Amino acid sequence: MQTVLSIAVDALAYGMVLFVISIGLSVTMGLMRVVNLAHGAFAMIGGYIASYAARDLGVGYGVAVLIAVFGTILIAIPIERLLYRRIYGAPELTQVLMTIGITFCIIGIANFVFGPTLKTIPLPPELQGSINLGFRAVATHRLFAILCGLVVAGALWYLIEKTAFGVKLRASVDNAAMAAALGVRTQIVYAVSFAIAIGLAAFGGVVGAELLPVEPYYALRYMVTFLVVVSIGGAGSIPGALLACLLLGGIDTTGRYLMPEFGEFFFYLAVIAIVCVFPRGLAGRAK
Amino acid sequence: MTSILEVCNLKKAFGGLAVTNNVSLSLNPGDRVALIGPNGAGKTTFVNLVTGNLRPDSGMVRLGGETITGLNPMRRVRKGLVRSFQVTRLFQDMTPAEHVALAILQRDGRSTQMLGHFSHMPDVTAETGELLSKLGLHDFASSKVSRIAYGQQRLLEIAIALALRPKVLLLDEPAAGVPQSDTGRIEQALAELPADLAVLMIEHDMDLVFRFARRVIVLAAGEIIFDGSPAEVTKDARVREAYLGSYAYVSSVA
Amino acid sequence: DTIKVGVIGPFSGPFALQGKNFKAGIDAYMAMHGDTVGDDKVEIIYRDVPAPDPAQSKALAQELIIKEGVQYLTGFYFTPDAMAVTPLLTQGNVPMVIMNAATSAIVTKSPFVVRTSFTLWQTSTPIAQVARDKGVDKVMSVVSDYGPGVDAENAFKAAFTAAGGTVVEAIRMPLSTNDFSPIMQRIRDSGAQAVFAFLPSGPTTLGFVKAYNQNGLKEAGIQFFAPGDLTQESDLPALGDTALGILTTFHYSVAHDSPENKAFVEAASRAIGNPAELSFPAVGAFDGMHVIYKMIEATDGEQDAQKAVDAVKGLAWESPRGPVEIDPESRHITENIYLREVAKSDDGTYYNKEIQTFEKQGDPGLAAAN
Amino acid sequence: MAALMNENAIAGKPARVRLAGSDLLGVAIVIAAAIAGYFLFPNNLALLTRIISIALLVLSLDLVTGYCGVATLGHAALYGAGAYAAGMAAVHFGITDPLAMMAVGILAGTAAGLLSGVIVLRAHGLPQLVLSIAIVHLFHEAANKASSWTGGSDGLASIAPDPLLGLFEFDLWSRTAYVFGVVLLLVVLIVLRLVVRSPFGMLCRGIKEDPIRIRAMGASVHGTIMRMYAISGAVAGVGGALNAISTQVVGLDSLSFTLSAEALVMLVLGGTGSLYGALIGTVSFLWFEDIVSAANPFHWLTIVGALLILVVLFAPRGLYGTASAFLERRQEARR
Amino acid sequence: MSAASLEVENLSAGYGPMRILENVSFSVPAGSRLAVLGRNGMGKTTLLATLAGQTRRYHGAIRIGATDIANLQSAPRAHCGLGYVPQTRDIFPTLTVEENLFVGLKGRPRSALREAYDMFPRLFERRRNLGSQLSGGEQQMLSTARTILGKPSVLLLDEPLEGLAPVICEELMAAFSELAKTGGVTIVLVEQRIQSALDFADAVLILERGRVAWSGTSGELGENHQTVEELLGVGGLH
Ligand SMILES: Nc1ncnc2c1ncn2[C@@H]1O[C@H](COP(=O)(O)OP(=O)(O)OP(=O)(O)O)[C@@H](O)[C@H]1O
Ligand SMILES: Nc1ncnc2c1ncn2[C@@H]1O[C@H](COP(=O)(O)OP(=O)(O)OP(=O)(O)O)[C@@H](O)[C@H]1O
Ligand SMILES: [Mg+2]
Ligand SMILES: [Mg+2]
Repeated sequence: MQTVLSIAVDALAYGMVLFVISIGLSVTMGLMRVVNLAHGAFAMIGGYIASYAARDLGVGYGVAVLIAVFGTILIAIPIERLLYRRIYGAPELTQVLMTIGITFCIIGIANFVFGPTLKTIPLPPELQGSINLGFRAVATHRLFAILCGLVVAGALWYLIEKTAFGVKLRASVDNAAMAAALGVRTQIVYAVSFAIAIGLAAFGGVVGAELLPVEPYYALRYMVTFLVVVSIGGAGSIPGALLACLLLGGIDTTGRYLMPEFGEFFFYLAVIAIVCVFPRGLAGRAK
Repeated sequence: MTSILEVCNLKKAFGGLAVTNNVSLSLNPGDRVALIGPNGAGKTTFVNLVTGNLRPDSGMVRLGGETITGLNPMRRVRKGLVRSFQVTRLFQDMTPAEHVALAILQRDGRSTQMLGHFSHMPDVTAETGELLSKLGLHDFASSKVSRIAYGQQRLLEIAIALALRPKVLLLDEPAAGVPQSDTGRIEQALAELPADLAVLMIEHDMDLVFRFARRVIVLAAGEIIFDGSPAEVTKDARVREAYLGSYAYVSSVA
Repeated sequence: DTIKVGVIGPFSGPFALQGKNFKAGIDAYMAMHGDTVGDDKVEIIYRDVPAPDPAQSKALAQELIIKEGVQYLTGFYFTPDAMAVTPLLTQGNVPMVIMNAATSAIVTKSPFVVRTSFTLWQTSTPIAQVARDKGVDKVMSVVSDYGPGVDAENAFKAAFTAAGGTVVEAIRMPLSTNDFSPIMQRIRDSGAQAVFAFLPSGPTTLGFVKAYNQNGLKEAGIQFFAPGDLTQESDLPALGDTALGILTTFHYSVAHDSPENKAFVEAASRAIGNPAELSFPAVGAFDGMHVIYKMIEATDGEQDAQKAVDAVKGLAWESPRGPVEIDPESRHITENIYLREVAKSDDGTYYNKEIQTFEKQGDPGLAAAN
Repeated sequence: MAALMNENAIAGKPARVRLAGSDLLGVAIVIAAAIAGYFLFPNNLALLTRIISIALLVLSLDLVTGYCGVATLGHAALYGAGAYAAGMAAVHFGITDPLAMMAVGILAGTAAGLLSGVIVLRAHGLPQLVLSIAIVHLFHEAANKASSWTGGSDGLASIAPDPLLGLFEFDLWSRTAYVFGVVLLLVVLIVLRLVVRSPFGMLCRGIKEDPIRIRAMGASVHGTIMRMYAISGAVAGVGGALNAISTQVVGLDSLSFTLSAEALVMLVLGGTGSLYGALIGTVSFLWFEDIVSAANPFHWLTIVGALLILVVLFAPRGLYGTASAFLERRQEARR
Repeated sequence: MSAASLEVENLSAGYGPMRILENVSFSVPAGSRLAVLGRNGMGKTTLLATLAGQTRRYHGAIRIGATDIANLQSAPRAHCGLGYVPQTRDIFPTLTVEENLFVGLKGRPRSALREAYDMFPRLFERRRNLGSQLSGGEQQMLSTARTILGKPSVLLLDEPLEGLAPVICEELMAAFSELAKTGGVTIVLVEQRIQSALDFADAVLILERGRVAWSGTSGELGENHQTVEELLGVGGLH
């Protein structure tokens, strides 16, 4: 029993961290229909900025998070205007090529500027250490990540499903020309959603840095993880992504506990099984 | 005469909405039937159920005496049950000639042949040319579909269906988007169909319906409310109210 | 004449840090000893294999030999990359000096292979004795599931069992593991008094060490033993306090106290730019260059692989890591292995403090394989 | 008479000549390039052989992605299967004749292709992509685990192929390997040209655009794609076996996600849906990579990234795709 | 929106390098109705799409009232009072019916959705369904309703009767007439059924290969059987 509980706690924590980091990608992929393989690169930029702010400028954790989110958005704006704007609505493979190119460039630049070593983001005292749940200890920052995940999920769901902006965004994605003909300023809608997605990436990069540490290769190292999580959930679906993260987190954690040597098999077999049962992802948007 | 297509008690509901509600009908070889009815009455759904693109909740479909309810769309096509689409589904990067040739090759079971090119197969090119000419698409035979107007694409849809040499042909609004000047071509193509082919056509263009059909079926809210001759249908009060409006009046004075 | 030396290593991609250390070691050596040997000028040509890719490595080696006309091949961070090149050596008449790749068997693949780094067997064997000395009877072994991990596990198991302990459980985790909490739980449940771990340096090490602390294993008194890859100097700033007290055995600590090392660290730090990035591959490269210089000397700049290799068999010198010697039999380096503990210096930086020396360690791996 | 004219216009007499002509031209260019490569870069034949081997992988990927519209990031599974099968045949079963190793590679590639096909066809779009990723990871893990057979992460070494046809040694300069590779590539290319122009190829292109339409024509989408996957597997198997024979080592990288992704990048770079695009993409990517990584082994990734971005901006349909579209438009304008 | 005329001068446009429209000029006074006729592929859709800002325009002026909108993009044109119902309907497939309509509101209060539902009760029944789940005719209704909700002063209709039941067609034509007469909306209608078009419009424009081949009042065209025969390929109107 204790083991089960313990696994459950680990799974929840791991799943939520995955969620926080990859949900921005769900927005770009599912709602903007851009296969943004550079998502991890932006998360990494967020991590670097936060690390720099907290370590070298000595600001507090909260401020560092804010600087990271807005700093990353600021960096992303010209990239959106010059590059991403050209691939909205382009074939997926073209998007793959462009965003991989962007990822390579960002990796190279990060390597050059920050060097190849790991960068950490010092946690505030409140988030350091562990909390004892009685049957075991859990790192405080993981509970914090769980909380962040829930808040982000709720806010994003509301924004996309319930607000006028959300409707316009989804309309623009379905058919940009028609949305424009109906008076939707699609470029602005796209730019704003892109900024939101990038902000989320940066936020995830910072909050998740304890688990996925920041280094130049971050951008590619976790690309598959993000892609898998988002696609299994059904791109564009917030509840789907949440469910997928918890499910995959659970499978991964259980697999690693029960038979770590076959962890990878476990995980990918489960992925295949899930996709076979839900070929559009857990909560895929109908086309 | 034994019926070629038989549909018994077909039912389909989306959520709570019964879109096809216990529909039964049968077509005989050589039939020319128009299926009309208000928007959202379930006509397209009916066709989808018959062709296997949708799974019925209950009911049965028989083709030439053989039950095909469990077959997938592909197998039904191979057995001679062919449809056209209400909204064109064409390959934007291919030419009309390629579309038709592909259909012909598939019909003859040669589409998985891995050698040769259709342009080197005289029988295929001849038949392709003939079909395209019949539908007035000859001039566009080798332009990409993305470059030809919608009306022409509609004609191509029909050409593909015909190339498959069906036993039963289900046409979903074949004339939608085809200008009046060209509906003649469709009519002509339909008129030249083999006499033993059964055709069921969904259409909102009443002029076409009345020129084409020898039997009219009216579907409303998922149920057949009328099945009879074209002459009678204009007189049916329910049909007039639900669907035809003043059309019946206009055409009877015209 | 110009003598060209081809270096194959990971200079970009996930292991760029290690490649950077290669270059730092080479640059340091050449800064200290000049770029000429006798009348010959030494020129270094770098080729990048970002991740293990034997085909690419072989193609590059071939290009270096045939097109660039290199007389020496060196570098090689990964075992498969080195293995792929060994068949070329005889035909190309080129010796190969391995600066890192740590699987024992490589030296047997060609008589022209010399290694100046270490093997996992070499570094993981002594820690078993250390664990026994600390009174540990039951250990759980946790390694990454790839060549070096498997070597580390086997070496430790062999030595620990030989010393009378039991390895209660040995698990191999996929390289891609990010979340180590479940593993920590496993370790707790196994009832072991200590954990022996091997992971490649970088993000996974950080995650593992953090998980060890945060899941309360440290508090529970479960000790942590590992070969030195786990506390590689370049990772120490990120590991921070969590690494304090971890015991590792390794052939080199940047903090090794000797004049040779002081000079090396100074030169290598200058070469690498950021001293915090300096770690063990640099010393492998530094000594590798030493061997190559000796080879050039012995052959007088002529291309003669046999003569070159023969000349360094039994070569002994004082390396920054301590006294070393090329074993004439295996052509692998014999060196001291040190027990180290992660400590915090007065200026707040972390370092590997050497607390015990196991002298003149050869490679037990080759013997184990036979 | 009218019927005859029709026929000509459809079949397009000039078009027919042009097609056949362009095919001959294409093959001739490949041969010329291969010969030029041999004499211009005699010291780089290992690299060129590697390019050919990867080109076979990219061609094979083009078959399913470019012609059938199957999104996959796991195609290296097929390539690696070919490489490992050929390698293991040599190391464990003493099958060291290069042609026999090649045959083993082709068989294994085909088998891996069929297996991947069965799994990948269970979904579409992104989930399909994920399935393919899962497959390549499973293959990778399996090869890692079965280290007594595959050498695990140390790689399968000591593959020692016999001289080709009993005459030509695989030498340091890779001359034999290169010529062997060129011949294989040409054979594969000619066969594939025939296949993609055939009715079967047309069917595949149709599937790529609209599978529902194809079903409504009575053709089997799955059956067709499975066939293509088998062919694709065979081609990838050729590439993998060539890799095993020429480098004499097989590493886990040949079964990796990275290689799969790189192959996709090369394909898109060249242009999907035309075999020449695959060739041009591979050659230009690997050649460019070789040059910049030699020029600056430390920061070349940035330059490659920039190249990819530039290609998307200025040649959105890939190098070959954009060039041929441009030529087509010029031709149209002239008419 | 107040009433506004539509004036087009020397408009040339096409797709990429493919020129389809050549020097098209016409004007529609505020509140009046123009029918655009022509055979298949003659450029009717291209004309409307160009007015709506969706194809490439080479040169020419487009004025709504006194404002030249030719250099504006689609969205600002919509805000200048242009409403466009495309031939392909262009429903947002992943949005519900209600959300589809919402996009057309152009900032009007949500309560205005009632207008659409009053016009097409069928849409009200299906308001929670996704756009992709609608029947062909329902999509047509939705497309028209969505544009009308934005209260355009110039309305471009590309075969709006396509796929609709005869009863609905009648009602819809009546509704369009009503919009023009009482709302002062200027309407440009592309329609295949010539008779319906003539009954509805004040003026007619016939396109032939992208050029204006004939223009005049619908009365004139009704008399002129030869032109109809020649340009539209249809004999005997009733
Ligand atoms: N997948 C679905 N989910 C929910 N409702 C659906 C679905 N498909 C169709 N419907 C509904 O079923 C009804 C019948 O649709 P169908 O397409 O059969 O109508 P139709 O008779 O062809 O109409 P039209 O003449 O307008 O084409 C419509 O109201 C439609 O909204
Ligand atoms: N996207 C496109 N790209 C290139 N050419 C096109 C495109 N769309 C249409 N065309 C061409 O433009 C011409 C005019 O087409 P358009 O759709 O405007 O005709 P239309 O008069 O509306 O015809 P219909 O009665 O069929 O609706 C046609 O010859 C067509 O081939
Ligand atoms: Mg319908
Ligand atoms: Mg049109």
